[in-house]
Amino acid sequence: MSQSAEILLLCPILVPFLTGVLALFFWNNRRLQRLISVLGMAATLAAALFLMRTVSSTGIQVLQVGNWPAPFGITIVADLLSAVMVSLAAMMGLAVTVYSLAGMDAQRESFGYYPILNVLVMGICGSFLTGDIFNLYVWFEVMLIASFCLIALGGERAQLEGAIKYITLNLISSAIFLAAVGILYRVVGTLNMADIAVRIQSAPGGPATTLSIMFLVAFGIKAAVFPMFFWLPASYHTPPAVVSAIFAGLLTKVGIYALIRMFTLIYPEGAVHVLIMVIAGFTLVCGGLGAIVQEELRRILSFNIISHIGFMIMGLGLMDAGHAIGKLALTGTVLYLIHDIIVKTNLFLVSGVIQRLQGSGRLSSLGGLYHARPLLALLFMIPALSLAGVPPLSGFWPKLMLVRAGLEAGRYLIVAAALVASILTLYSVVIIWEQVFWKDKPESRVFDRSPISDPLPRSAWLAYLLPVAALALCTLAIGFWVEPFSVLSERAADQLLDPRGYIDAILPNLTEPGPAGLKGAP
Amino acid sequence: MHSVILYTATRYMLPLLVLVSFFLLLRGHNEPGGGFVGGLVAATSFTLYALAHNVAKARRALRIDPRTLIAVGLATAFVSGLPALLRGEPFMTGQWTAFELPVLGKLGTPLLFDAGVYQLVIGISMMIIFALAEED
Amino acid sequence: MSALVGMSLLWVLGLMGVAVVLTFYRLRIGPTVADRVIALDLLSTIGIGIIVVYSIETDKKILLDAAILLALISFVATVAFARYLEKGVRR
Amino acid sequence: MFLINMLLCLIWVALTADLSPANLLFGFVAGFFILWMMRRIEQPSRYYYKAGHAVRLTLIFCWELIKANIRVAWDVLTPTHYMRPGIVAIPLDAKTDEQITLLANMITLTPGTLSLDVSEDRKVLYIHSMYIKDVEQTRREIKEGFERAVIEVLE
Amino acid sequence: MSTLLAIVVGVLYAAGLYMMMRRSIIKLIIGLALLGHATNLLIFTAGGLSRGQPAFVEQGAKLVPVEAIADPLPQALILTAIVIGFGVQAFAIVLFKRAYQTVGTDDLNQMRQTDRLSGGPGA
Amino acid sequence: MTQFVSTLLAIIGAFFILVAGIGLVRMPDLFLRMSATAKASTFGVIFTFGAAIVYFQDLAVTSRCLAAIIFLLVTSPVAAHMIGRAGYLTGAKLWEGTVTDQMREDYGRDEPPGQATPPAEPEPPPNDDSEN
Amino acid sequence: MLWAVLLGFILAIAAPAAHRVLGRASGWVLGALPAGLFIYFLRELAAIQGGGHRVVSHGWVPSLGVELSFLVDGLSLLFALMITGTGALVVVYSGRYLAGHRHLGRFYAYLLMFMASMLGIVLANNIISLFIFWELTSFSSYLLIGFKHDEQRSRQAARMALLVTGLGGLALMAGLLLMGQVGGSLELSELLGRGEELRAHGLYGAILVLVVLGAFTKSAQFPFHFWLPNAMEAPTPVSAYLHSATMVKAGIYLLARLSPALGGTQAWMAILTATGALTMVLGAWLAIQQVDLKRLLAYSTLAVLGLLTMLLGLGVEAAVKAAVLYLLVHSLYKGALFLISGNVDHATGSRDAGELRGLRRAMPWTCGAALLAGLSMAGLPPFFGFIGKESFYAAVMNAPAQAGLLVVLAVVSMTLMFVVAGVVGFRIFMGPVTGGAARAHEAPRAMWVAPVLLGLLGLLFGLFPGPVERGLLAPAAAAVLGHPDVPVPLDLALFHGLNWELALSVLTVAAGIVLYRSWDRVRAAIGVLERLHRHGPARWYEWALQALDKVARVQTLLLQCGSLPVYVQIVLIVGIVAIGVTWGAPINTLDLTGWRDVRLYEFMIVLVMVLATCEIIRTRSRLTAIISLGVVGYCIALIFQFYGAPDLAVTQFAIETLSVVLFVLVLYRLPRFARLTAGVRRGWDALVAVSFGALMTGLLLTSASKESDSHLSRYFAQNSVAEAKGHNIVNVILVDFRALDTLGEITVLAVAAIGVFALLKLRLEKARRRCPPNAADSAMD
Ligand code: NA
Ligand code: NA
Repeated sequence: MSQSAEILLLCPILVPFLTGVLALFFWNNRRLQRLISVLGMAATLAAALFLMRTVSSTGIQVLQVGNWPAPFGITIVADLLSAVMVSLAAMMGLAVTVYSLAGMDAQRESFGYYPILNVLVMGICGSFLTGDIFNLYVWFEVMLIASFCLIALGGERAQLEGAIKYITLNLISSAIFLAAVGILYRVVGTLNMADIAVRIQSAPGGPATTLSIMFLVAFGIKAAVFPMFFWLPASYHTPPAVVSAIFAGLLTKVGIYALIRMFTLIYPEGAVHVLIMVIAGFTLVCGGLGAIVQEELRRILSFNIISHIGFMIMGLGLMDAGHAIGKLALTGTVLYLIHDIIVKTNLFLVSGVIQRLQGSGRLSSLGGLYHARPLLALLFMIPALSLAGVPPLSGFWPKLMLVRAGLEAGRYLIVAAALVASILTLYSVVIIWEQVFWKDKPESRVFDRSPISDPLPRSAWLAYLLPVAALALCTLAIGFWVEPFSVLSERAADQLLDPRGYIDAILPNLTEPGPAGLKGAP
Repeated sequence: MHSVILYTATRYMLPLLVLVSFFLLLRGHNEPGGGFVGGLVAATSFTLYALAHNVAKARRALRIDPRTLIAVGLATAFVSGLPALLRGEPFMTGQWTAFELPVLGKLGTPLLFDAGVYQLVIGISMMIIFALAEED
Repeated sequence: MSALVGMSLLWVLGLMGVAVVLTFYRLRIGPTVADRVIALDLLSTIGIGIIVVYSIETDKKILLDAAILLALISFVATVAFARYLEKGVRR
Repeated sequence: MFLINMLLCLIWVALTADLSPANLLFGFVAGFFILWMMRRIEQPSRYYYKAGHAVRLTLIFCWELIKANIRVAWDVLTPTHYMRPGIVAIPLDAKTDEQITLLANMITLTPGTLSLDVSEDRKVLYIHSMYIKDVEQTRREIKEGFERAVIEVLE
Repeated sequence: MSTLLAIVVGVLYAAGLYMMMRRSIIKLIIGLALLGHATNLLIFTAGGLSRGQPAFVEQGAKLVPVEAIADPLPQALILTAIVIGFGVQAFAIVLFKRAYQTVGTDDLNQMRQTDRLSGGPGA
Repeated sequence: MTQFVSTLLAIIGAFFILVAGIGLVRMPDLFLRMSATAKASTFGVIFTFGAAIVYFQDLAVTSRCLAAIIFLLVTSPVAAHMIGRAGYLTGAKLWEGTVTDQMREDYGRDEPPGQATPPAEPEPPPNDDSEN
Repeated sequence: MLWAVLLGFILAIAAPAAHRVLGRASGWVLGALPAGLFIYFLRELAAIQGGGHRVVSHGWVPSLGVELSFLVDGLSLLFALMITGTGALVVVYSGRYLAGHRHLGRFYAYLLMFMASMLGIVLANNIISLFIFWELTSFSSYLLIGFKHDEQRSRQAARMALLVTGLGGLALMAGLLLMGQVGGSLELSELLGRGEELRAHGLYGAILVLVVLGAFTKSAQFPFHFWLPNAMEAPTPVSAYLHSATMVKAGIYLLARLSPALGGTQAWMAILTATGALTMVLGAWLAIQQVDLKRLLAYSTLAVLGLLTMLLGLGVEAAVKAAVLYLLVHSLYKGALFLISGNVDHATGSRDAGELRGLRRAMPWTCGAALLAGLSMAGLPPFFGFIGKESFYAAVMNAPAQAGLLVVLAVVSMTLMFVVAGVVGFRIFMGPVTGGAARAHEAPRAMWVAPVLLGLLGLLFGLFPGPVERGLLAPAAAAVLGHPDVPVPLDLALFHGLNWELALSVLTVAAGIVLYRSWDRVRAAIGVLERLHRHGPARWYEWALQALDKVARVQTLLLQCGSLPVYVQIVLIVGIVAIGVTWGAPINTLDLTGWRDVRLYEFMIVLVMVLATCEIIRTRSRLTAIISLGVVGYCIALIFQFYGAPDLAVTQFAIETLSVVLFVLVLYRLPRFARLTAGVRRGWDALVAVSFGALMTGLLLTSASKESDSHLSRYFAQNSVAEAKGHNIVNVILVDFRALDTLGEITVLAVAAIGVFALLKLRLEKARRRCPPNAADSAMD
């Protein structure tokens, strides 16, 4: 593999890192920090897209960091799923950074917002790219600590209350994950995920199964599935909207990514998939029900995040229903990931604009934006309808695949749950639409602060709308021009369903499982 | 409350502890120690100094702003991975000098990496502890 | 190393272990925080001793370093506690 | 300044257990670097190295240490307490911080006695002693034993 | 010893989690610390115990037989975990302190503002 | 031979450490506990370091052990002083057999030594612990 | 064909801009597109004269088998013509009706989008495409119903329509997918030929129910009919177009289209006929209760939708013919009548049929149109409605089952419809001028052209049914009957001789006249039904929503209760149950041999560690807890030291010390321990915690029995010095073998420190905080 490809593999991790460090150097120069961050994110995105192209054209890319051969050093590896996820992460990073130019207050900016944001993206990209399970833990922690900081940055009461719950539950998840890694090492004697996949076959039953459950619980908490999602609705609406936006788009997705990786590569079969399916069903319905009783913009969206996680892991749960169905389901999951990351981020960004315009996120005190801001209304409606799966927007296609896979697999209950969740999402979106856009703005009560009267400066409006519009365009593009995305997802699903390719790319010397192929030397 | 005894003892312990921390850093590749422990010992010594005297004096003793130390540490660790790229090897492949130094043995990029860790650990510990101690 | 020496060192370690338990007893009963802090201080001192004897017992001199390090830093915790206690009084 | 530097250099060499010239040089550079780092804290006071006094002090100290340890051990291990503890204020002749600190530490290190505090004006040292026959005698023992030796060494 | 340590790990987990289920914020912090200890010890125990055989190559030697040393990899993992845990815990401690100061109580059950449901979706 | 010397030193060290442990439990007040024990333990540890010096007979070990000993000799009395003072200030009770307390008037403590009734701690500041 | 569908969407996007440019003429100009399409479809119709069908396919998402393929046959063209024809008229009409409205541009956009989607439904050959267009009609209908969005009633009606049709849509999606799965294709042209397989398959029942659910919600069949009258909140052109002529017929279209594939079974017949008949009678009955013109028309539309469903359910050739015929009949007269009601509303500001009289003078053109349409609706010769009614009676009399009952119901319904026709087409225009009629004036030309045209068509087709029958209806009926290439002659005529149908017609007219004359009294007399209906499905919908809200609220309060301890506990219980259930390790796999090598001092250390842990839990002093925590940490470090990990030990010592300092520094600010929970709760918590701990112990013991595989360590032991130049293997792993971990780790530390710094130093200015009492609000910058 060429060196440029190797460098490319590390870019999504190292470029944000370097950007963060540079921003740290220029702690007192906000302007420069902004510039560096925007440029850094753009570079990350470029590298990520380039990486995706490389993976798409020449197959799985592998890098042995430090030139130590595969099971011994740390492997950085990009298959299509990883490349897609990294590209999306970089894209959201760029969108959010541009949005931050207007949507982030000066005080937070001068207390390390940009360095931390960059580190967050670094951690997320690292999680997507690593081929080593302990390294995955490390990237999780990088991401987590950055998210802890971002969620608490500013130190307002709601932020702190939310952060406590967020941190505590995520730390429990980390502890379980770490413990599972420790025992896994004992059981299979390796940390490289491909190597684990090979070796765990000779250590079935007993601890191996239990470990799969521990991973399920640990990643489940991070992915915010039923009944372990409490941290998410408790905290996502508390930081500035732009922070919620990147959280909404990416954090739970890392958990889902880990679940996918774990249960396609290491545990491709077993009873766990049934459990995942049950969890998916409850997640779909509970999240949806939660969404319709909230009355604050971002809280509604938070519950929708949970609900839609159900869709993604539903595909994972359907994986064991035969190859064709499994492929359709996983394709749906991958496409749903693509769609969901873009749409969720965008919705939170829009909610930030709304909040900025009207000074509140409560439905009861919002209104009239259909008249006042038709463009904003359109930019909300596109991701919102996509969220609800209205065809032919981006949310429809993966849902179609998943429902079809569920029907073909004969798992009608999960299909029912998915459909119920869809209608609940639609309901919640309709509520937002009616309250925020259609309804007239209620007379502000005497004791209410009046909405911010200062009109947005043009540059700020641009910084707000540019990323929002760009993401909305992506949604439309995926919706109307779904074929390339569908094919991409399908190829990713193919790679997931046949882990041999992944394993062979990482452990080329491994002719048969066992100690024979372990005599590697640098 | 001030204590002459602590104050005086600390004045003499600080250089010694920093020296030890240095020592731990440099020989960590061959014996127990390394950037983490070294950094932690140095951090402990400045913490002690802050407890015995006050944060302002400890800041002066450290000379470098913790935040800068963090940035430099991260940058050092990062830079240590780069030489490999020049030789067409993967990021972070260790590069070593041909000659050997006493104590250190061969010089190499992993040592540079560890030095970055060392600076960073001092930086973060002091950033946290100074900020906390200044709360009072 | 002769078996007798090895045996004796194990007994030495055992004695130190007993001292640890005794010290913990004081930590447990207090009565004041200062008592507990001395107990902690003593525990770390005994820890140093244990590490030294243990490194002799195993004939591994690199294990000694931990003892030296503990000697260097455990003091800081004690100072911190003392500062805390005094601060509480001054207010 | 140079002395401290040399001292640090020596400690370095001792720590690394390597007497080669290169290591000496490295130790010196390291020591210099550390001193440079510390430069701003305060000016080091002058050093007078009085070897004889120091040896004497060390001997006194060691003797006291052993003697007192055994005495305390006896008291600890036997069922009855022979103690007559109390807190005594000792007026100080020692002036510099170093003298006071060294004195206080030595008192503390000899079991049975414990330096509790130095008054704000640095004129009085409060010690806790386990065996007080007579307050004045306790004072005298300290002043004529440790304090004189300490002052002589660190003058 | 592994059996004993396994039990200790269990005790640490139980104690840490019990503390985390208290309503007091300090107990929560302490619980988190115990949880970290438990996990580290768990990895250590799981990694296999070998008494008095540190993972070093003798000076002058080129290599060491793997049977003669404790497994170094779990140690490296734990070291990483300890340090990460320290960073996270330091942040958590300060955050919880700020939360206590801002909210004015250390009772976690009184910190449910962000989960409160109020009113319905406007009809 | 050196092994036996070293073992002997270790035994002496362990003996003093044990004494310190027993003293900590047996001694009736904070200051006596400190006087009797913290130093005994330092003394004991110094012996064990001596044992190591004798056992390994290695320049590196010797120099490090000496450095540690010197360091202990500096830190342990300072630590004792800090805790002692803090203990006194937070109102640790003096044993009833205490003959004199010349710090009392200077530090404004009101109860005479050896009185059994006073509370274990002074009025705790709002953020202090309640002790059992 | 693709462009025929897509043009509508493109024009929809351009419509707001076009409206801005064109101003008042926009209606005429934009109406040209549907008109042009109408002509285009007429030409298509000519192409399939004498039978035949055509499939046009364009690739879209080949990987999913989704194509933009279109099926052109009699049925789809019948609908396409109705859609474009009425569409053109309605667009032109709207241009005047909403002239000056600030959002007229958007209105055009929605209307054109709807039209295009509707065309998509009726033309689609791919069932996924069909579904996509289906949903788009629901959505555009939502926007159109809620067009007057500042009124809450509009918003509610829009939401109701969307939720009901959305629910049906999802069912339809499942049904269509199942059908595709069973039939092995997503193309209608294929599926229609596989009716046998479909009907024989075990999933037929599910498919039928799901598809029918979709169709019924869209076509407002009982019990989903309630959204339609409420949808009358929409501007009148919308009601005319969507809610009478086209969208509500989408369900009918679907049933007609799928009847070759799914129809003909007992279940199909029972469900469709029963529901259709019920809807028909109910709609007609409720219609004459109304005084609001639009609601009157809406309920009568329900009746017709029921009628059509019933006919399709019967499935016999006569019924299909009647259905196809009545479809067209209804579109013509009902579209006209809606537009007329719009004119009246526009002119008088009122739609109260009970009050308005005598409009004929003020609004001659409208009145004329109303007479034409009303007569057709009343089923009087020589209007097209008469032929439709005759044909309907014929079909019902030939029903395969329950013919007698159906005839009675049909006559009753038709009689009631006669009354409606009388009220809307006659009553309000005749008699003395009353109420708002005094202010009335004739509507502008653009607004009376459409109804007049439609009314005239009704007359024209009545007089000369031949061309329309041969050209349009016969191919359509053929398509419904499953042989699109063989047209089915309908044999339409005004007079077939003296037969039962005629008799029933006479009966209908007679009864209708009687009823019409006593409309006011009848209304009062049968008010009981209206009152009963108030507790009907609309109320069920409300109940359902309320129940949903309640359930959602309860589950959210239960799960998202806000108490962190509860959250922790739930997560733990999940973990315990999940791990415990799958563990299933028999107790004898536990490796308990690890006792033997315990040394005394090790035991002491471990003992102290356990005791210190207990002390942490037991103590009520913060400092004691911190000290004990330090003890635990130091003891762990000692264990590391004993078992060959000096690096770990030193790090643990150093970190533990720093942590203690940290705790102590923070402690100033923290409160003392308080015991806040009751004893029972503590016991339960302890049980949970101990269970988890026991599981971890067990897991450790189970895995400890495994022989560990040390191939990684072997590699490290061999290469540490040789390749990585370091003797301390652990350190070499950290800075070389696994340096990337360490890079991540120091990043964690750096961020943690920055976070701590920011937490301690950053105090947001008070002035920038907004709405402090509210958590969510104060979170925004
Ligand atoms: Na964590
Ligand atoms: Na998320």
